[in-house]
Amino acid sequence: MIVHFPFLSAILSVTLLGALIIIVLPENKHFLMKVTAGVTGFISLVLSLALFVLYDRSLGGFQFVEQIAWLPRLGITYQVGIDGIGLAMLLLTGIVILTGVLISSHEFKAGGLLGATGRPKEFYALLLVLVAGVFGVFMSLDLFFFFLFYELAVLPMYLLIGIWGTGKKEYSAMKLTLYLLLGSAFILIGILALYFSSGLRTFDWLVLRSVAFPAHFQNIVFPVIFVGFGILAGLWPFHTWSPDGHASAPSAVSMLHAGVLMKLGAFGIIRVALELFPIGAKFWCPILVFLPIVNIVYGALSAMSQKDLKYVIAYSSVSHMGIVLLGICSLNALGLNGAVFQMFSHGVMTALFFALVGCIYGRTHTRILNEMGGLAKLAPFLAVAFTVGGLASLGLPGTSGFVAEFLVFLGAFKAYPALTVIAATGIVITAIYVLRVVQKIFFASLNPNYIPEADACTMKDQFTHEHLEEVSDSGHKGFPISVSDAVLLEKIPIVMLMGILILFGIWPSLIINVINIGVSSIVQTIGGSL
Amino acid sequence: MIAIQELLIFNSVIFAIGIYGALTRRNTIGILMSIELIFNSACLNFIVFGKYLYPSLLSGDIFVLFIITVAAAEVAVALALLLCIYRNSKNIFIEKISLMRG
Amino acid sequence: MIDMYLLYFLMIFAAVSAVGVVTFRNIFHGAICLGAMLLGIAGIYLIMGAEFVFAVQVLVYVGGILTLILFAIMLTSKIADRSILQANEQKTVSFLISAITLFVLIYAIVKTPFTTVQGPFIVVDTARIGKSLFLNNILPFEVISILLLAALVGAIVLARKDIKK
Amino acid sequence: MFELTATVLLCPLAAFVLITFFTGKSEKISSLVSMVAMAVSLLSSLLIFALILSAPGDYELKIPWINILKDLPIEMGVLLNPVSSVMLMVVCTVSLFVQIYSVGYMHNDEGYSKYYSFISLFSFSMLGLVIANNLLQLYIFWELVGLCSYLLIGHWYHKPDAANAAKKAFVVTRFGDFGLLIAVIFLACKTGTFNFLEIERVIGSGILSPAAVTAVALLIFCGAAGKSAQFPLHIWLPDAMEGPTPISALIHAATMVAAGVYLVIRTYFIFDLSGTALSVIAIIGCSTAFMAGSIAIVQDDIKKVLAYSTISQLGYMMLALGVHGYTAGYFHLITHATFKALLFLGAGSVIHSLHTNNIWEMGRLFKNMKVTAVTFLIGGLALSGVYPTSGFFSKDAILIQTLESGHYVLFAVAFLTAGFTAFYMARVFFVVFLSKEKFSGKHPHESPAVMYVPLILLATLAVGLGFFSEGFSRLIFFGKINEPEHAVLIPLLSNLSAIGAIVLAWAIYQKELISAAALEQRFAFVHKFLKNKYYIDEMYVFCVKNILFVVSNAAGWFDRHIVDGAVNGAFYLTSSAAGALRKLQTGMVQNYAVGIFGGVILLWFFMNMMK
Repeated sequence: MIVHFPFLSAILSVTLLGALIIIVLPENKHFLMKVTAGVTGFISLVLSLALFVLYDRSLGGFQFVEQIAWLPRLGITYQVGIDGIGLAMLLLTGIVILTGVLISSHEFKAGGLLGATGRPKEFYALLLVLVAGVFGVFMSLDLFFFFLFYELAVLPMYLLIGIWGTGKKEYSAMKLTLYLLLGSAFILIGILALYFSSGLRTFDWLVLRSVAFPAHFQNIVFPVIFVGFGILAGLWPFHTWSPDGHASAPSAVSMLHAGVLMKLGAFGIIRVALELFPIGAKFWCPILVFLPIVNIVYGALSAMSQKDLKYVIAYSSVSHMGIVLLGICSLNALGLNGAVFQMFSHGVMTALFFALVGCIYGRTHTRILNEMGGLAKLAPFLAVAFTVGGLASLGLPGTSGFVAEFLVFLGAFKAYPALTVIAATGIVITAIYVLRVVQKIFFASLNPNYIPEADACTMKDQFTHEHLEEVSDSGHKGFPISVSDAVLLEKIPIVMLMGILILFGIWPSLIINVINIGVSSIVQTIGGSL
Repeated sequence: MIAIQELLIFNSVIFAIGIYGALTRRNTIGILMSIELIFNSACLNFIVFGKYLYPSLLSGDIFVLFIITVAAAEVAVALALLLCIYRNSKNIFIEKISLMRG
Repeated sequence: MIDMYLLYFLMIFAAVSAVGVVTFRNIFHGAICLGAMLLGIAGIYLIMGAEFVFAVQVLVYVGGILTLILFAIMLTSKIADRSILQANEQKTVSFLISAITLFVLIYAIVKTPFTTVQGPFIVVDTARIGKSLFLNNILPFEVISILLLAALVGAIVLARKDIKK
Repeated sequence: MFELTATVLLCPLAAFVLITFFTGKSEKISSLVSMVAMAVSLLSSLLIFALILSAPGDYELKIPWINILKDLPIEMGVLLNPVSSVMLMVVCTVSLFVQIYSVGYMHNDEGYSKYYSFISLFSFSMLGLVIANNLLQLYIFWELVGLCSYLLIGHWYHKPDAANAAKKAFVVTRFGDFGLLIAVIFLACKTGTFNFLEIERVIGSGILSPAAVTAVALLIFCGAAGKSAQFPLHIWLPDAMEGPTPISALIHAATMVAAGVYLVIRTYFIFDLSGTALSVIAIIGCSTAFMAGSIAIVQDDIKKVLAYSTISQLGYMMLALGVHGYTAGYFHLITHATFKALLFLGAGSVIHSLHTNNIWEMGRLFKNMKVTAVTFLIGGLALSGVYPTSGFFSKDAILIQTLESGHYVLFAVAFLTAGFTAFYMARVFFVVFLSKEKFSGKHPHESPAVMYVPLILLATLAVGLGFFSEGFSRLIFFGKINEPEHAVLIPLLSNLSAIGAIVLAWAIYQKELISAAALEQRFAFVHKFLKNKYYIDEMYVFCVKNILFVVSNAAGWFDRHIVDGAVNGAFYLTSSAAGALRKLQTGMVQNYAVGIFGGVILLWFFMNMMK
């Protein structure tokens, strides 16, 4: 079934239009801005869902292709289309942007995390521009536009972290931007090499895919592009921008960043490196596979030693992206399916995590694990949600994390048995640090820094000297903070993300069937074993 | 009538002295005065060339008139600036006004 | 012949005064030297037959600019104040640079063959200057008047006290 | 039959969903929902068992789950055969009894509904594990029961000990699961299927080298050892006693910890091919049994005694499986499930009435809690293997099997352990129920009927099950039917030793003919060693502290300082180069002027040279 409505351009223009409307809204209409951003996110999610439903599974390949010549003399065409992999990513982006907007709209309230900085207009406008870029990358079939959208997605991050971040935000924003631009430089080199060496003077991905580049050319360019995109995917040892960046960014930005933006890197590796350079991939993947292995184990170990909650989550992202890259490096159907599914699953999971971290941070005013404790009593909903996220993170069956990791390990084992065993130790370490975090925040006895909201007023007069001393001993000065459970505006996105994690954990075929359509064509291109 | 070279060399001397002053004076007014030296040497150069090479033309004189006018304007503005700086920082020593230091 | 000796004298006078301008530790003395130098140059103009320029030099430079400079000196600091005294900085480098510049210039002057017009200096009368200014050079003249106006306004704006404070 | 299976499986799941999302507010309805669901499951499982009994064999149902490769189907499914149908009954029975019991035990607990929802989830997961027709599904439910165990141990999450114990349980078993996961992946890659029956067929054809078979078997055993608390992964189980006592009975005595044994039984066709793997299992099982049995002697916490006893009995089961005692091991699993659940629930009853776990703060409870005391006695006798309780039949079958297989050392150790078992059970019984009163100011009372009725029912089972041993061995066997030997000597000997141990305990703790304190003095070293549980926990702490934490901190440090240091170094290099260059911009106009004129001069020289 081919539907002629230009869905893909519609998604792009809706997000950009949303950004535009927010920009022209009067400065003080905060509510309208939030509504606009929310509606934009919702429409893009609905459109992605529509695509997901309308995508013809029996036909496969790229569908909903739109083509407009843009600069014919240079071979640049505005060309978008979507295959199974892109579809999964589109859906993920839709989910994360909607939930991110909802979470941040709560944080913009007075006293919220973003309340002090304010400026919701610029925030939402930049957020939507970023998302437009992300959508664009996932659907571009022209390398020029691919790169353009890629940069469009990366650059607003600088402002979003630099302005609305916390902690050493300027440093983080700068580091992140420099790193990603370094990656972009690699990618640009790769794309230009493609453009000139093909002799066709075209950026058209579909055309370039049919070109058989000579082996030595592929062997030279593949690692360049792999590393270029790998930097965004958190590839070791180019990952250190991610902990700092994630730790400094506001929740919604962290969600988008770890949830979606890092996937751009992995997506780029599949779309550009793998599909255009099958020979290079076959040559390099057995060599480069060591890096994802390091990612997984070392990321998990590093996460264990962190004291700051956001750093734990950020390092766990590094570890989980390692699984994605391992799946890609395995070059077979199982591994690639697992990798894409892990991209999806980790995106949702990490969005959930960062949303929760934002909620927790907004309540406790600290992200240091040792300063929390026993919060499950005061915020049971957050505890449940965090536990679910944690379980998905450690790959518990019933959550999508398990299916993804299992498929990746299965695929990787076929290609690199011994290395996979090493990588799989990561799941044990993950269990250790995830449970440690859950325990430190939510379980054990309640930290005296925190009291239930209901007691806040009545207790204020009763604080004895000893109590205050006890409080100040634990690193908190002054009166205890009242902590409440999540409010509706936080609950909706969190429940959504949790539901998706569990739904796809129980019924992975729902999306894997689509992903597999995209993956099987790649596997055919590579000509690898199944 | 003396040779043109002698006058030109004299101008060069004044010019060089002016440069020396502009490079060494610490007092801003001193620098301004050194620049006046340079201006004067340039003016005289115009006159010299005009008189020796194209005696029938007036360009040299006219040029010098314009230069003197511009110099006057420049000095007026420069001294106003200087007073402004002095009011703000109670100082006109050049090394103290290094706001543009990187 | 007298002219020639006078010229030499004025040249030496002006050069010595110029040295005085850049070397006196007391800025006030330097300003006086500047006046002497300006007068010396004016004398040279006169001898070379540029009467109007001579007049302008004396009026504008000595009468205007020098007075302004003296005003500035006195406004910014008392004459006896230590801040008027000034030591020169980066003397060696500056001396080297100015010496080399001088050498370069002299080198160029000596090397260049000038085809000069012989004979005494032709005196330029003011009427010709006036005609030239208001006929041939009317546009630059008007432009420079605007420049002067702008400088005037600018100087006033800059130099006035800030009323808000 | 599969409809019945669906009922068995989905009832607890439905209960979980219902309680979590709808009835959480009302405690009564929650517990009722949970129990009704469990009762339906029990009935269905009984029907299934009856059907299987009428026509033994393998009944399989496959449902595709993920379709990626044609030659590696990923499925969910049901495999019904005597092994699984028996286990279904056991799980449903114990779960139902525990749920009924919990109505009394968890009365007035803050997280009552949560407790029931998790217990339903656990039942669902455990049943799913039992009926799994493939390794992947088994692994999935395997992890889910681990999760439930985590959640239920941490039921009182506000207690730091409970939170720690929950985490420890999950992480330690996770170590084992790692091995199982690798085994699953390895088998899937080598045989192209997850399905038990197909793996059996493929492996039977000799596709795997003996070394590979041994490796797979050991990896699977690794998972089993984690879940069934075998040495050296047993350390989580004693700590898991921080959870509510009924949970200890259900999860940490009867069902989940037996899952490891069940896993070995399910994949016995792999183990059967590798003598090495079997020997490893036997040795580890036997040493676990001995170690835990000896530790149990000196424990003061009634639940800890039972926990170590559980570990010891699980060791027995493993030993049995290691010496080809397939039937004996499985039978012991089932009898153990009943009498250990009984013992835990009995202990729970005591704890419920006295609010302490320490046996030295109890005493002479027989007077106040007759039902509990009698049922506990029956459980204890069963555990000690005294005729005619079920424990006698199952344990002696294991001993006989061990001896017959020619492992004399293992037999000797196991025999000694049987003596230990009787001794520590007798010690607990005497100290708690018969000796002098040691509590003061408390008024122990018999627990309510909801609590003692399950005790009585379980006691009946604990006694009665033994008489089904022959029928059992005809129904469940590996390869050929292992006709039970009617050996007389060994049962007699073991019974005598058990009775001897009981008498000894009676002499020490009841009549105090022999002073316990003096014995402790005499064997101070041994006592200390046992009291400290062989220092295994300390060793773990040492390893974790000195290896894992050090490595992780090193990784963290490396990342912050070396990897990031390189990045910051690049930053620093750039900025310091810029800083050095910046010095050129002094802000002193004259310096710039020097530059201008110097530049002019240089230009002039340069142009002159060009000429």
